[in-house]
Amino acid sequence: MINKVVSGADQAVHDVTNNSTLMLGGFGVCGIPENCIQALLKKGVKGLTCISNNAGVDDFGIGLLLKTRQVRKMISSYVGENAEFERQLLSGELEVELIPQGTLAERIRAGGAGIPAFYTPAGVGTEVAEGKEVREYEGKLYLLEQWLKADFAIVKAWKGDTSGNLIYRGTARNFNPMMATAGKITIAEVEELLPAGELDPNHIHTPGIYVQRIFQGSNYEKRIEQRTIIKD
Amino acid sequence: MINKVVSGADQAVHDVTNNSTLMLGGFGVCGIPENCIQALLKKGVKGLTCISNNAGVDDFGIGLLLKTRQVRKMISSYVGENAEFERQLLSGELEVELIPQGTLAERIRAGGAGIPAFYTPAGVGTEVAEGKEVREYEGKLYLLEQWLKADFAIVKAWKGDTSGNLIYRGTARNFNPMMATAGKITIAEVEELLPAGELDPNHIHTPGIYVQRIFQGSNYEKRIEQRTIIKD
Amino acid sequence: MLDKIGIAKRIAREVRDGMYINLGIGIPTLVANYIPPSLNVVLQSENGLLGIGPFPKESEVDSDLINAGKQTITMVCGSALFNSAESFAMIRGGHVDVTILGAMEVSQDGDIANWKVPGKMVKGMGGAMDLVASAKNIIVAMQHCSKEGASKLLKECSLPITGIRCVKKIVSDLAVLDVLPQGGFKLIERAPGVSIEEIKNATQGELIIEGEIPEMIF
Amino acid sequence: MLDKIGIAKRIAREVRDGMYINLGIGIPTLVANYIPPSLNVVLQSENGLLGIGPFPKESEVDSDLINAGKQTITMVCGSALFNSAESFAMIRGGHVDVTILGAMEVSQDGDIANWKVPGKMVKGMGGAMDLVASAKNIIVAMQHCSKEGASKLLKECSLPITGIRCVKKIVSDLAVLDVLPQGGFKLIERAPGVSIEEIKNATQGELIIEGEIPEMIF
Repeated sequence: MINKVVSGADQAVHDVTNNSTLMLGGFGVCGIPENCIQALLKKGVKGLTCISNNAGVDDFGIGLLLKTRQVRKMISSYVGENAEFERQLLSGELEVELIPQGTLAERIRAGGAGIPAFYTPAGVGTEVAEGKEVREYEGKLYLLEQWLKADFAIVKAWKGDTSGNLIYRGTARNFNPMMATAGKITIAEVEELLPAGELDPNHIHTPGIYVQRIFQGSNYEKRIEQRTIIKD
Repeated sequence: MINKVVSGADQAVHDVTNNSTLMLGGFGVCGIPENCIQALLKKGVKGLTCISNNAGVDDFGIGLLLKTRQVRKMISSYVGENAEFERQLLSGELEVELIPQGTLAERIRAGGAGIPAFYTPAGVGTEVAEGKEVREYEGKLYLLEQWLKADFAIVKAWKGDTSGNLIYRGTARNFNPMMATAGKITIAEVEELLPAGELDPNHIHTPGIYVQRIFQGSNYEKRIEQRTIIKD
Repeated sequence: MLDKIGIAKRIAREVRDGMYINLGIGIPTLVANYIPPSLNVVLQSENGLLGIGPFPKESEVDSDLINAGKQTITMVCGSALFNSAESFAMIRGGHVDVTILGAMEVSQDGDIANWKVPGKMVKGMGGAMDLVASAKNIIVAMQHCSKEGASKLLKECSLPITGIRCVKKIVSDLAVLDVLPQGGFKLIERAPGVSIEEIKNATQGELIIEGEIPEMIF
Repeated sequence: MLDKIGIAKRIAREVRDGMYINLGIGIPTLVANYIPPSLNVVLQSENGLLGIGPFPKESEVDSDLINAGKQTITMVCGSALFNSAESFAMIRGGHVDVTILGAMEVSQDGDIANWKVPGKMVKGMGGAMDLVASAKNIIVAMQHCSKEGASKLLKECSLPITGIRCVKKIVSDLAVLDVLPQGGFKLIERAPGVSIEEIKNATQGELIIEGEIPEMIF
């Protein structure tokens, strides 16, 4: 088997340059590549275009890269509660492209699957449809949407093996598997890195063919945005 | 949880009528719904359109339904070695539509995913492209292909639970998961049927939402087409 | 008049045995609390889960298990996890039976506006555009009028819309209304203590009243 | 002249460390036997497996584990299983580095014909059209001429084609040739004992010969 292991986050992102397009896995701050975000902060690359469903919070996740003004453009479905984000957006420092969540997920899948365009009903008749082709199938209208690809896809998994196979956990899976397919270089950070052969081939969510670099991350905070509980 | 369990194959296919369109999972005779094929034979419905990657062999799989002339049309990527099939095709009794395997898989996925059409490079410049729209993306040509759906999708899984969640095994997975999403009614036969909660939610290949009927099959032959071995 | 809980309770009556349901943020989330336990239904969370359970106990909190509102949750027995593309394939493919969500405005043709207010910070549509463009049955939970008393059930939406001709039913603080395929809000029930006159005055779009309109009984 | 095993051995030399490879039925399947064990490569089977191992022992035979030729196989350590849509997503998306397959004809522009002979029973294209339309690097294993002595390396294919402008390299019983982006078969190596003259006579399409053409050494 092909060995994809790198020493850590710094080595994994060593060739990310200014003005790169990155995909970053996660929904809210659930399932985000915490270690790689820290390494990008440290590296200080600027002018990034980040494709990510959300933009983190003020002091965690992609919010950290916003604070240091490393991000030029966000491509997201929902940019949530983030005061610094709002300030940069209103001042024109930050560009934002909003895409319906299902269209975003499917465009990323299409990027990885070699499908340049597909029809979807989401956004028909809304401002999302502006400038897009519309076509009717079986009496319903659909928009033509194109694939999304990135220079680097940075994903977070639960378990991984040395040949790059990945298994996610719970709803931390979210956008990670599609993004893993759509990067020219795909970097995976995992909570537990195992020798090839330790993961059941039948349970693998992301086959290793999509992953160029893998490492075991550390010090995961795994922050919770909305801690909703009932009494014990 | 919603209970999808039916008593067996006969009940599962009770409302399949003449001239229905069926999707049947499997690659060659690996991962085919053996019990439902037997029930369709017994039921004797005719004029079926079968969407299946292959057409079985003379005395097993879909080959059985061909022998009894229950199939009007096959939609497949490769129809293999089947003498009766060849006879019916040459005599004009059977209609065959051949589709590139990846396009077939993606058209079925699209049918389940509400995507009426997508672009794919497979078949550009060949007779498969006749009458289809061609468009260029990033310097490469692509064909527009449409979704495929069926009245009934009949799939075979390894393990399933009462709420219709499915796990496949090995390469018996193949077309089964996509087909499960693309039937108006999806019928799953499984080697082992378990109470809801017995399958790890993280390992499920087909979520129960796609499955309307499930039962534990019996007497699986699981025939091998090419028994290739090395010396012990 | 119905309060938020009243709206949630009334919507819960629309739920049928065997349904797969997507609940939006806000009042729709509350609906889950009022679905009779005798009904077997499955709640879908568009971030990748079928089978949302109650909020966790402190000891059960799992940062890898959240709903689309980013709240910590649990899973019920028989759940399934999947990625975001699969989740929206499920939604877009019409496998989710009913979507319940909030709205700022609904038009008499069933258009819905619920994602953007000009002049205010735009946070994004999230999954709402996919949901309203895809679901077979869309029920909206909303206030009939703005705080200033302006109707939100309109001839045409004034806000940027989320989807066209998609809303099937509205449960507001004043009434239950069906949005007819040919257009128009058909009054089905009055909220307790609300007169037909009040509903007429609060509805700018075409209101259709046929026969006796019963008052809801809880 | 090379026999089938010779062709397979020569193609195996094109394999580089770290490659993901799809092998077609026939001679391409044999290539796996001659890849040096020092190279880490992964074989993809389009019916849903990355990491094809050797054929099983009698005691290891598993009816749920076959390759695209429907032969029983084993899995190597670190394998992954997936469905057919995912498998072709992998192929179409350019993640498989090289595809090795057989051909009935190849044109000097890189068109390939390998699925249909008019007048004969048509069995279908299987995954061949997807593979040739998608792979970054396509190597063809074929006989240079038909049994009747007619060239199969042509100006234009005479049979119905499987894909256009896709073949990068040909290993035949007579020679190794690159198909140039601007068109033409560029002779790279001669099979043992085969003269340039023989290759010229066996090639109907444009043959490009520059400098000394070495004979293969095994």
